[in-house]
Amino acid sequence: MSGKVIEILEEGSGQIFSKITPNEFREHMREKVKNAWRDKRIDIKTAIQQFVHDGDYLTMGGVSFVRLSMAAVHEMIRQKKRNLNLAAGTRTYDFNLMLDAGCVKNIDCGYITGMEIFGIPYMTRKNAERMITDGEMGIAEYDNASMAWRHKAAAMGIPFLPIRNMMGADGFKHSAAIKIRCPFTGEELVLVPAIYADVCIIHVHRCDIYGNAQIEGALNEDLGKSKSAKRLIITTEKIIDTDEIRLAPDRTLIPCFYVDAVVEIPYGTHPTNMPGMYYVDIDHMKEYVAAARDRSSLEEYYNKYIFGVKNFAEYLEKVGGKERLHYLEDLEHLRVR
Amino acid sequence: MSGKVIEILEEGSGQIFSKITPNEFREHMREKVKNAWRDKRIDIKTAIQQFVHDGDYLTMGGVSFVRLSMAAVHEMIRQKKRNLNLAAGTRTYDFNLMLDAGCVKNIDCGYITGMEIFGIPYMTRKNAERMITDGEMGIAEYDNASMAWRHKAAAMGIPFLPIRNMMGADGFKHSAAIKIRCPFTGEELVLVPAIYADVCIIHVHRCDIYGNAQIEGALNEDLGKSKSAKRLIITTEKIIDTDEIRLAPDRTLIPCFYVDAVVEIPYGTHPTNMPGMYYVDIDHMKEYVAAARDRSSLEEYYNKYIFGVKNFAEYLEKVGGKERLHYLEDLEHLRVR
Amino acid sequence: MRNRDYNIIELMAIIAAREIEDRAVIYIGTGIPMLAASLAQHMHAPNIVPVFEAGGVAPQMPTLPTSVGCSRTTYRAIRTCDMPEIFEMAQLGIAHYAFLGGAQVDQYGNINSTVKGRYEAPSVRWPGSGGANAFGSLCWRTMIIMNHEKRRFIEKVDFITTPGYIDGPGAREKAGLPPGTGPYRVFTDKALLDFEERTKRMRLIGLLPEVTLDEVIQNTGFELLITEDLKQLPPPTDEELSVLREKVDPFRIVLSRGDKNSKEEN
Amino acid sequence: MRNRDYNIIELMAIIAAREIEDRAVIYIGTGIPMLAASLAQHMHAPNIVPVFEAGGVAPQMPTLPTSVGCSRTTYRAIRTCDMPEIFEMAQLGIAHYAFLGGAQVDQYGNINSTVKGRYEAPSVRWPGSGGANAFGSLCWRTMIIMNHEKRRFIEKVDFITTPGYIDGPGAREKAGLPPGTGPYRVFTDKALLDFEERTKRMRLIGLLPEVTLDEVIQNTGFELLITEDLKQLPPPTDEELSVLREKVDPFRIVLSRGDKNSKEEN
Repeated sequence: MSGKVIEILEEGSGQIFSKITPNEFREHMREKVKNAWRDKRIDIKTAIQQFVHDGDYLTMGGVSFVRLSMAAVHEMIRQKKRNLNLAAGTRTYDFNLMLDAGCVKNIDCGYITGMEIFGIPYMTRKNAERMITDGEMGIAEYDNASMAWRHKAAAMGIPFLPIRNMMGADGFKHSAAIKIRCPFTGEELVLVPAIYADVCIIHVHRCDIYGNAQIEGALNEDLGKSKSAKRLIITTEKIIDTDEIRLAPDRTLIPCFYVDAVVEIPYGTHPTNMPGMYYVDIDHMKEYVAAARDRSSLEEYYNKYIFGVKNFAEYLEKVGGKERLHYLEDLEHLRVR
Repeated sequence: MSGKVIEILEEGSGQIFSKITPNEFREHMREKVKNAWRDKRIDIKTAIQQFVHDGDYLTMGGVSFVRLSMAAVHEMIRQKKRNLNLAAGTRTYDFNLMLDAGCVKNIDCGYITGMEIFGIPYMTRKNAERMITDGEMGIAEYDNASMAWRHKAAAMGIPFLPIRNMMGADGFKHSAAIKIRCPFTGEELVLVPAIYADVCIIHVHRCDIYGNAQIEGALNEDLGKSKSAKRLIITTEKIIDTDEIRLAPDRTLIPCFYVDAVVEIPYGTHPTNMPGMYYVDIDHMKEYVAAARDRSSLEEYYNKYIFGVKNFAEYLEKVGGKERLHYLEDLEHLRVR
Repeated sequence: MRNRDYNIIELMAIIAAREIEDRAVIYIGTGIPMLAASLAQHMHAPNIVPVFEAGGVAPQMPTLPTSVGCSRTTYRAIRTCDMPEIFEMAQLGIAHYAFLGGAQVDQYGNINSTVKGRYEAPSVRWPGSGGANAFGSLCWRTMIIMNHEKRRFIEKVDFITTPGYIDGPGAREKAGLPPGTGPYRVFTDKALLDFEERTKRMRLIGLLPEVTLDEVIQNTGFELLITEDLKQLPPPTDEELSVLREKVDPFRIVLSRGDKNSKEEN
Repeated sequence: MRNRDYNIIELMAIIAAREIEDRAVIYIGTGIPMLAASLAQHMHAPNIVPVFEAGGVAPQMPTLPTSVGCSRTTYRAIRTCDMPEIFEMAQLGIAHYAFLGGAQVDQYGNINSTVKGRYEAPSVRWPGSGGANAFGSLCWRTMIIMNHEKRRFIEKVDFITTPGYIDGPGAREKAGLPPGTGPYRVFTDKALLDFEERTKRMRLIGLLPEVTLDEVIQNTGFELLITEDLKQLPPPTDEELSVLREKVDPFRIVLSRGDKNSKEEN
C-alpha cells in the first residue's frame, strides 16, 4: 500500500442492474468460445426460449428506427418474457413494445419512449410514469454516450471506463457512476460501471452459420453490446458462406466465438430501416403511434401484429407482404420518394 | 466530497515522456480539425521538416516488418532529428535505425531492438545497453498491450485506461502506471496513462488528398496512434479519389480531420511487408542485420541506403528497382516462393 | 400565425444556419439542425463536417434523414462507425457545434428532458438524455432549439439533464466539465439568444421578424438579459429560402412540419 | 546432436502440438508455436482458433508467417483488427493458450525477457516484454518455450517481465491478476514440464526421446520437482512428421531452423 488515494468526489445512488463481474464473465467466455465453429442456426422461437430467461439483463442492437431486431422483440412478447432488466440507451419502438407488453422490470435509461419525429406514444409515456411512481420499475439515469461506454467497457474486459460527461447533471445522482479526481491530471472524471449482460440480440445484414457477422451503416452500440453478453442471438437478413467472410475479414464486426445462435429472418427489422436494403416503413410507424393513444387500440395493435400471427413471416404478410417490402426497398434505393 | 477514496496500492516510478494533457489536446484539435477539407499533399522532405521537431514525442505505425513508414524514417535520419521521445511498443527495424542514428532520447518500451526471426542486431543492442547504463536514454517499461491501450486512451479523449495486466511484474515499477483497488469490484486494477503524442507517422494502402485513409491487414496500434497525435503524417502507396472513400465508408480507418499531411510514396514501406501488395524483403533484412554486426559495416549501410540517396525513389533503385519490387509483389501473391 | 411567405421551421432553420461558421464539425440531430447545417453548407459554409451520433460522419444525404441512425445519415459518408467512436471524437475536442432540444431550459442554459415535477413521482416523464448530456458536456458550443413558452423557459429546471452554465460563471469547470465549453446560442420561434460572457446568463440578442420585445419577455419565465444593440433579425432572403426549399429539403420532409405548426421533437 | 531422423524444431513442435486441446483459442507467435498450432489443427484439433496479436484472427495461412503482423497472419482470416481488440479478447477470457519465449525462467514460471543483471546497468538488454506480459497475465494457460540451459532455468529471474506464479501459490491472485490463469506447460529441447498444483513449482513430467533425467537436472539451475510417473515421451509418429513436413511447413520456413540448430527468437 502506498498510502496514497484517489479522492471519490461524489457517488450516484442508482442501482447496478447487471450484476455480472469481469471475472465471472471471463469464466463464462472460457467455455463458451469453445463453440466457435459450431453450426448455430436455429429458429427464432427456440432461440428466444433457450437464451432469454425471465429476470435476465437484456441488451438489444440497432438504434432509432434502424436495424431493430423486431422478429426477436415479437417473439419475446409472444413468449411473455417477464422482469427483464433492459439496457435502454437509444431505444425507441422495440423498448416501447416491450414495456407496454409488461416484459420490463428495471432499466438503465439513456433514451426511452421517444420516437423522434413521431413524438412520444401516449400510452407508453403514461405506463412509464405509473411504473416509476409506483416503484414498479427501477430506473437508473445515464445518457446515450455513457450507456455506450458502459457496454464498451465490458467488451474490453474491464470493470469501468473513465468519461468526461455526466458531471454537473442530475442524472449522475440517479446513476451508479462515481466522480473522482484523476490521479494523473488532477481533474474531475466520472467512472461508469461496465454492463455485462445476460443476453444480447442483434440484427445484421449477413453472417455465416457460425455467426461471423457483417453490418452496414451506423453501428450505434452494437460492437460493445455483442461482445459483452453471456448469450448472443444474431438475427440476420441472410446467411452467407464462410468464404465470403474470409474475403473481407475487416468487415467481420462480430466474430463467431461471441455468438450463440444464428437466426435467418429476411426483413427481420421491419418496420425499421435496414441500411442499404429497405427503408423505414413510415406508415406503419404512424399506425403504431396512433394505436398507442389508448389502451384498446394498442391492444388491437398487439393482437393483430404480434399475438395474432404465429411467426414473423405471417406478420410480414399482414403489413403488406412482398409488394410493401419491395416498395420499402425502392424507397431505400431512392427509386421512389 | 464523499470522504470515500480509492486505494492506490502501488505506483510505478517511471517517467511520463509525453506531457500533453487531455485539455491541451482538446484545444489543439479544436483548431486543427478545421482543416478537414484542405488538400494536404506534400513531399516527404517538407513533411518531416514541417511536422517533426527535435524533442518531439513521436509514434510510428505498423508492426514487426509490416507497414513501417520507412520513407519517413529515412528522411528523419537524413534530417538528423534529435532527442526524440519514442513510443516503442512493437518496434523493430524502424526503431533500430533511428536509435543507431542518434535520433532517440527517451522511450516508452514495449518491444525494442528485437527483429523476431532475424535475432537482435548486435550494434543496436550494445548501443541500447550503453545509453541506458550511461543515463543517456530514459526508458520506461510497458508491454505491447499496455502501450496499445495508452494510445487508445488518448484517442478516446481520456487520461488513462484501467487494464488487468502489468501486475506482479517488475516492469510496473519502471512504468508510470498505478495500481488501485477497483471501486466497483474491489479487485486490483492497473491504470495506464494516456499518450498524447506530438507527431505520428503512418503508412497506409490508400487515401484521398484530404487524408481519408484505408488500411488492410493487421492494424496493430494504428487506430489509437493516428487519433492521438497533435500532428499526423500519412504516407501512402497511392492517392485515390474521395468518391472511392465514400463508396466504402466503413473502411475509412483514419478520417481526414485527424490528418496534417498526405505524402504519396509507392513502395514506401520497403523492405517491410505491405499486406496485399508486396512481401517483406527478407534478403534486405538479412543484409541489414549482418551490417549491424559492427560499426563500420553499419555506417556503410546508412551511407549506402540513407545518406547516399536523395530520396526514397533513389533508395528503391539501390535495393533492386522495379525487378526486385515485382519479385516482392509476386511473393506476396504467392506466385513465387 | 402571422401572414408571411415562409413558415416557422424555415425561419428557424435560416436563423440557425447563419450562426454556423465554415469549416466547423457539427453534431446534428433530426429536424431543424439538419436543415440548418445543410443550408449553411450550401450558403457560406461549404467545408463543414456533419456528424451523427449513431455513426455517420460527413455523409452526402440524398434526402433528409428520418432519424439519427437512418441510412440517409451514412449515405456516401466518409466514415461509418459506432457510437463510442462518435462521442470519443467529441471528448477529444473534435466537435465545434452540437444542437440540442429539450422540454425546459433555464437562464444558465441548463436543459431538462427527463422529468417534470419530482423525479421519483414525475407528472411527466420525458425520454431522458439521449445524446444530449454528452453533446452539451463535450462539444465546444451548444446550440439550443426550443419553442419559446413561459412553461419551458423557467427560472430553474426541474432536473438538469444536460448542464449549461449550472449556477453561473465557473460552475461548469468546478463540476469538472471540459473547460471552454457551454451553451452558445438559443434559437426559438421568437428570438435569438446567447449567454452574456460575465454572468453566463441567457441574453436576448435578436428578435425574429415581426416579433416584439414584449412578446419575448412575456413568454420567458425568468429575467432575461437584453443586449444593448438588440436587433430585429433580417427576414429570410430569397436566396436562403430558395436554397432551403430547392436544394436542402425539396420533398419538404422536415419543412412541412412548419406548415401545419407541428411540434418539434426533443 | 543425436542421430535421429527428425530435428529439434520438429520434435518440439510435435511435443507442443500434442498438448493443445481441440476447440481452443490460441494466441501464437512466429516459429514453433505456429508449427504446433497448425500441426494440432491438422491432427486432433481441427476446431481451434489461432490468433495473432497484431490483428489476425483465424487466418488460413498459405505459408508460415515471418512475423506476427505479416500478411500471412491475416490471409483469409475471419477477422482483421487492431492490437487493443486482440488483447481485449484475452482480457475478456477469450484466450485458452498463449505461447511465450524468454531469456530466463524460474521455478515458478516467471519469465525474464528484459535485462540480464541490474536493471539500471544491464549486462544484456533484451527486447523487453513485447506481447508476453499481457499474454502471460490474461490468457488462461501459458505455454513456455525455452532452450533448456542452466543459465536460463535459474533460481530467481533477474527481472520479472511476465509473471508466472511469482513466489508461490496464491501470489498471482494476490497481485491482482485474473484468477485461474498461469503457466501451464514448459517445452524445452530436453523435456516437458508442468507446474505442480499445490506448490506451483515447475515439475518435470516428460523426457524427450533419448534424453536422460540426469541431463535435465544438470541443465536446470533450480531444484526441479519430478512427477512420480515420469515418462520418456514417445518420439514423433510417422504421421506427425509427415503432416508437419508436407502440410504445415512444406517450404521448411521454420522447420529448417532446426536443421542448422539455429536459435529460437524470444
